[in-house]
Amino acid sequence: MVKNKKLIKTAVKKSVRLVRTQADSPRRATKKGINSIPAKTLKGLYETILRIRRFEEKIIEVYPAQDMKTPVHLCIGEEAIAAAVCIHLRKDDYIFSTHRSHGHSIAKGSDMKRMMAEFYGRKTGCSKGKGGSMHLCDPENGILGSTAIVGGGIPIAVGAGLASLMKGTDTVSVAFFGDGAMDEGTFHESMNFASLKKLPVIFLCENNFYATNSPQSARQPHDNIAMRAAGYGMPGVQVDGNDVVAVYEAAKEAVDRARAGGGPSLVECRTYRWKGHVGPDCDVEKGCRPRDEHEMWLKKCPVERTRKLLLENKIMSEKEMEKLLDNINKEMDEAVEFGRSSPFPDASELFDDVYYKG
Amino acid sequence: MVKNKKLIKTAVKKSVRLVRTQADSPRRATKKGINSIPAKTLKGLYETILRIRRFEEKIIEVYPAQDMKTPVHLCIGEEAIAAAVCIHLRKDDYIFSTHRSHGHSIAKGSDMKRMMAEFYGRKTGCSKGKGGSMHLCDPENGILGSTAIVGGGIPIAVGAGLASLMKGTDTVSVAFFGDGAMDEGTFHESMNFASLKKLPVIFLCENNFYATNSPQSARQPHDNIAMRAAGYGMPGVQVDGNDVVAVYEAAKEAVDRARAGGGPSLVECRTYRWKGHVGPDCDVEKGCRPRDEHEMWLKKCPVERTRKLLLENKIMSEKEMEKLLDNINKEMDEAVEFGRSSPFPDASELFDDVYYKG
Amino acid sequence: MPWTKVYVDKSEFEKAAQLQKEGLRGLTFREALKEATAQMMEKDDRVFVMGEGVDDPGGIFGSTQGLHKKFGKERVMDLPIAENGMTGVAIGAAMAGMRPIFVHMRMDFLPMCMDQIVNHAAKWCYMTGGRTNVPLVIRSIIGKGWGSAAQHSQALQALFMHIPGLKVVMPSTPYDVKGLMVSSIQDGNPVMFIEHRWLYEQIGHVPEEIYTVPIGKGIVRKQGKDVTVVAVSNMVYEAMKAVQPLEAEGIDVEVIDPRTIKPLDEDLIIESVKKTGRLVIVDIGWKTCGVSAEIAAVVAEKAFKYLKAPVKRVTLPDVPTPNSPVLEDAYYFDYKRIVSSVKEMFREV
Amino acid sequence: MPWTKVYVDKSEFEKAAQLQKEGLRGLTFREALKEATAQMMEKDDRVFVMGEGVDDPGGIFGSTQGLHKKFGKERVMDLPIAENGMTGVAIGAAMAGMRPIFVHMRMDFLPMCMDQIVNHAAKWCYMTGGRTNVPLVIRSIIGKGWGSAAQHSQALQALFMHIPGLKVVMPSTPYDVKGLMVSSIQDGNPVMFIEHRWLYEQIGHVPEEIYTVPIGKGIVRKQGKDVTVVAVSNMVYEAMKAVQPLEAEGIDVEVIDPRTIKPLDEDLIIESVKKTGRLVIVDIGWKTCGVSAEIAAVVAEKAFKYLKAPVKRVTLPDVPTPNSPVLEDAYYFDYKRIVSSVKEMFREV
Ligand SMILES: Cc1ncc(C[n+]2csc(CCOP(=O)(O)OP(=O)(O)O)c2C)c(N)n1
Ligand SMILES: Cc1ncc(C[n+]2csc(CCOP(=O)(O)OP(=O)(O)O)c2C)c(N)n1
Ligand SMILES: [Mg+2]
Ligand SMILES: [Mg+2]
Repeated sequence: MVKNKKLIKTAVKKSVRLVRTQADSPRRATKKGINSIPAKTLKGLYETILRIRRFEEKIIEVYPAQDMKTPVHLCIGEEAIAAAVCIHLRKDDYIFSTHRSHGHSIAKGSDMKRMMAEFYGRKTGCSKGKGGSMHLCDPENGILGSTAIVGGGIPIAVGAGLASLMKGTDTVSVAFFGDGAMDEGTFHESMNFASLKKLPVIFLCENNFYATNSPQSARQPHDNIAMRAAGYGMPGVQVDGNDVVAVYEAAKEAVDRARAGGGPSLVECRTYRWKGHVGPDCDVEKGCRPRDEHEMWLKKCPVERTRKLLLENKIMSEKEMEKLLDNINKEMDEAVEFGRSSPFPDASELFDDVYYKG
Repeated sequence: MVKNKKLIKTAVKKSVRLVRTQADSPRRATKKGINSIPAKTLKGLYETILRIRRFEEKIIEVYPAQDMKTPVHLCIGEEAIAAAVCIHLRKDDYIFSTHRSHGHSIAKGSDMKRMMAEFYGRKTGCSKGKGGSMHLCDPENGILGSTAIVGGGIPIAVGAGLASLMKGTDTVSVAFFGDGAMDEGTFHESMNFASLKKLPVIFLCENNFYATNSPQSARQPHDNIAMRAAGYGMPGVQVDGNDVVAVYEAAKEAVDRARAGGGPSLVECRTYRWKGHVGPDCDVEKGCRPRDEHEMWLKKCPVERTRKLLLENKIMSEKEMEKLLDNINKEMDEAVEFGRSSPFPDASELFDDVYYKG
Repeated sequence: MPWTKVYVDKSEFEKAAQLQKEGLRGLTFREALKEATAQMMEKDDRVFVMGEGVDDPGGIFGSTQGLHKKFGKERVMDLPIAENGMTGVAIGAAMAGMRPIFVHMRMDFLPMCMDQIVNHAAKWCYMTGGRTNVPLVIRSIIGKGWGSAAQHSQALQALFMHIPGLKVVMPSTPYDVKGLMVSSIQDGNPVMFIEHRWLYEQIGHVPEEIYTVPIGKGIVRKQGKDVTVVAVSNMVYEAMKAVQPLEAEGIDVEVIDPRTIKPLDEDLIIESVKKTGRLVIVDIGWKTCGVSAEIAAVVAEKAFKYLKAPVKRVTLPDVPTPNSPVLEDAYYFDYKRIVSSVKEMFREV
Repeated sequence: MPWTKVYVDKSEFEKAAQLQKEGLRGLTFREALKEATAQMMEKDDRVFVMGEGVDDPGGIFGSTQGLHKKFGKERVMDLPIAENGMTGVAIGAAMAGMRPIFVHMRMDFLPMCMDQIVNHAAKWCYMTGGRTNVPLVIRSIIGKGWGSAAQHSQALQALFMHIPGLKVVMPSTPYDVKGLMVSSIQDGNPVMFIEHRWLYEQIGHVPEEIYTVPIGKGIVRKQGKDVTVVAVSNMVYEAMKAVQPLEAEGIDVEVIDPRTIKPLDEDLIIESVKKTGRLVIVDIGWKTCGVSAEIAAVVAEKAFKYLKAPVKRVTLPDVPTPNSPVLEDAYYFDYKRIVSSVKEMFREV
């Protein structure tokens, strides 16, 4: 009945094969990877990962007091990505994040005091208490803001990339987004435009296989996000997002390429969210996700993996690590203290900042 | 500096190569194509192509009288596609079209009298004079309406495909759209969803290389639309849209697959618009497009090519063709006459049909 | 009549339980909504639910909870996060014979699909001269509080009220939410079905059988002779709470719940203003070009000569939603604002 | 003063030419718009134009014609047809230091990018506590006639007027379109810049140098004492045409052109109504929840006691735009409807 069945079949098979291959073997760190990264950098990576973890855990600790009145989207389990991407960025490079932005902000160097103050709705917050946890900003640090509309930040990141090009600077722009955001048309429009104009943009997809509680399989015909890049004539790469060296390498390539004028890339980092979509609880109990899947990922803990890596390679000692943890814990206490003790905005400030006054 | 440069380079090259290959050789008709199509079908194809051509030429003829007060988007030069796609469709199959929908409607079997009446804003028009040239409909014939919002009709076509599946019928749904519509996020969202649910949908892109006067190169990083399919895990095929047999074959595959439950396909038909984006004039004079490009395409006239094909293969004689033309010309006169002489709606009808009254 | 009754608080809730013994059936807003959906799905094969997370254990704040177990995931369909495309899909399915109910957890996501709602769903029947129609219900939920901030708290009903071809309903009671959902599914036109999250726990009398509440008909929640208070959605409850404090001041309030804001039951409002000569409009959205503007304008046009005092609008200020609890307190309002606004009105004259 | 002058028709045009001899400079609306754009691009590197077809030989009905030859295609940038994404790009570029002007040939395409406009551009400054801002001008053109029908004729200004954080300007004269474009580019906030296609040929005095017209300030186009007619965009011309016929009936009209509808110059309107006691609002959009509703509501709230008669709204009916010329005639209106509405108002009292 169908004449060119063969041709089509090949086409189908090809695309399916492409999916399988890439999906089954996300790129891991190269053998020489760890050796080619300076010890100081590796230490820095571990420090950031740990800082993010402890920040999120601190929120879990204080949240029950019910005085942090903002929805929190924790990134525990995904910390390696933010750390390994942002380490390649300069202060004047841009990142744009989502509802799940704590890790990115910390990795980019935001002041955790002002972040916590924001969560507590204080005047000293990074967004003066107006934005809350989903709208962090730190303009001096390349964070012009975050948006909680899924897919909404991707084109904005592309716009910042366009500005770099037009201004003749060599800053790059990173769009962090989830697998859910790839469902949105803005992903397509952004990829197309960035590729067309060869913009210095990194499309950094944190594929944690869920959008809220919708598994990727309920939203996409296959789970390979990196392969979407080819259609846009853009390089795409898939890495194990819990492997800090793998992410470091992939991000370095993408950032270097963008900075050198080589255009955008799509980097898919496969990872997993440990906690519920929003709030400090784990939602496995509610039947949102299979328990064994969750447990499997707990074993891939990016903190533990990085720790082991550094110990094995003698980059850091147990003792140094303990000291680091102590310091970080102190930072957290200070941040919460700062947030909790800062003044609230005055009610009259409600009307400020609707318009920029120049 | 960049460690895995090789890997990335290969990725880039690969995708670029893919583009080149496919772009340079859009699929043409298979050798045996013409022989495997019944003579009656071939005649039908020619008849439809000619009818569309004459319909559009009739508009050019009558438009200067300024009593056809609706913007017209002519499809001269692109007629083979509508004919060769719709010939595979049943009355209860759906098509969804765009601002450039005359050809699709005719090929699906719409009454040209009611179309012309619509253009003349008459009560007897297919949309009772309310829609005009951009909003043709013929519900009994599977045309539930057309939209002039670029990319707007694609998801609607997918929705009709979903309805087929839910109702358990084997009707298919064709989304006609241009290369411009592929810029829109709705394309991405529609492709993703149709592939996810394996819907009986044919994504039929008429790539005429322009959106209004924007060349594809100002909007997309490469000109290969078919290759976008792979990212969605969907078969994609690119054909010479002015080769009626090639389109016939590709469309047959896609329609058969969809009807048999094999899911959606993307079919890119490469073609060219002879006239201006809107209105009866040719806009080459205005500097909108290179003259030699235009002339090159005039030589690929689908009417002429089909005519030659049929003559060479002795499917139709010159004489039969002349007679056919006469008949068609008569149809056109009748259609215009019907449109021009039909009554206008009453002014009070302005307020009808805002809501469906059941 | 029990179905016009608004139960404002806990104690009323208990009274309702009492009523149950008297043969009335107490159901929450959430349960009534789910019941309407389930019953219509049972009755009519064409009805199905689509939306991000409709089959989630949480089930859209409980309003679709478990429906996928009963009807299968094909008829209670989780979706990609692609609001515009999926609205197009819903429109296409609707025109091709289905009756989709598209659910959005937050109204803030509707700007994503404005094009399909405004340019397609709303106009399709007209553009085809009435030869096709789009029987589509789009549910969306308005949130509030806990630092949800600017992108997760919006009440955008006015945007849809402006568009010809749409119907917009904002039920406030369990009885109405069921009846209006049934009407919306049966209507044959695109209906924006807007629910405030804070209504979900409200309880009221809800008959078990399928029944309808007419789209386009408002209702007098409490009769009064001194001032007409038109309140939408959850503001109906705040208006009811304002009744007694105002009575204590000697002001007899008439409370009107339009239930549908497009088409708006203008006659009901005008008749009331003819009687009271005073109008206060309470909306949960922004002021400028909002629902309250339209109602004020209608009265300024059609009942001007009965007005004894300036019209008053009690709405959110024209400001994006802030995060800080202090600013939220300044942003949102409750019955006290209604009380003070009404009192002010009487002082002024 | 020449820059407040509205030239209604051909003969006025000729008078304008005369004025030119007197040292005034006659320019069309289209030319003034293009001049403002070009001058700002020359002055400020950060300014650039983006939009589908901005480098087309037609140049957006002439308003960007040839600019790409002068400034290059990088600064007069053709775009993919991807309104939402490209608005996001514009927002990102704006925040990162550029000053984009995004042009849409038809306002009907804006629902495509509602999300980026409403959820992002409008709120970003607020969400970041004023630490960032979005200096973005979004131009869009309202069409009309020749069977453009439901998806190619819309005047959606009310949708944007409803949203806090946006500014919305609707210039009517060549002088204003230049001055307001300069102000919009310099404003630092997202400005919806809305032009009616039928204004493009209007001529008026336009100084050569860069100047500003303040956003948020309306203007009295003609003073009068009997009735205030507030008219927006091209309706200003229709209102001016209504002046004489009404004068012949002994009615002295005051014509107000708000120029900006958000922020709205409420004071100007209220002051006028205090004087005239009567208000007619003329808008080119739909009635329900439209610009006219807001203006009516403001007056019903703040100038009630000065009103001698019901407010009147002269707008499009709440119907999608039809194709047929007969239906278009019934749909659209001109100065005659203004005349009859005003006369009716005086008859009624
Ligand atoms: C446009 C839009 N639709 C829906 C939502 C509701 N929502 C918030 S987060 C989320 C899931 C996002 O998933 P993903 O992008 O994978 O990010 P993750 O939460 O997994 O990090 C959804 C659906 C939203 N915020 N915006
Ligand atoms: C959302 C939207 N944006 C812009 C337009 C204006 N417009 C009308 S047709 C067109 C070009 C469409 O190009 P394509 O899809 O390739 O179809 P073609 O006209 O070439 O057949 C544009 C930009 C529109 N109608 N809708
Ligand atoms: Mg995810
Ligand atoms: Mg095209």
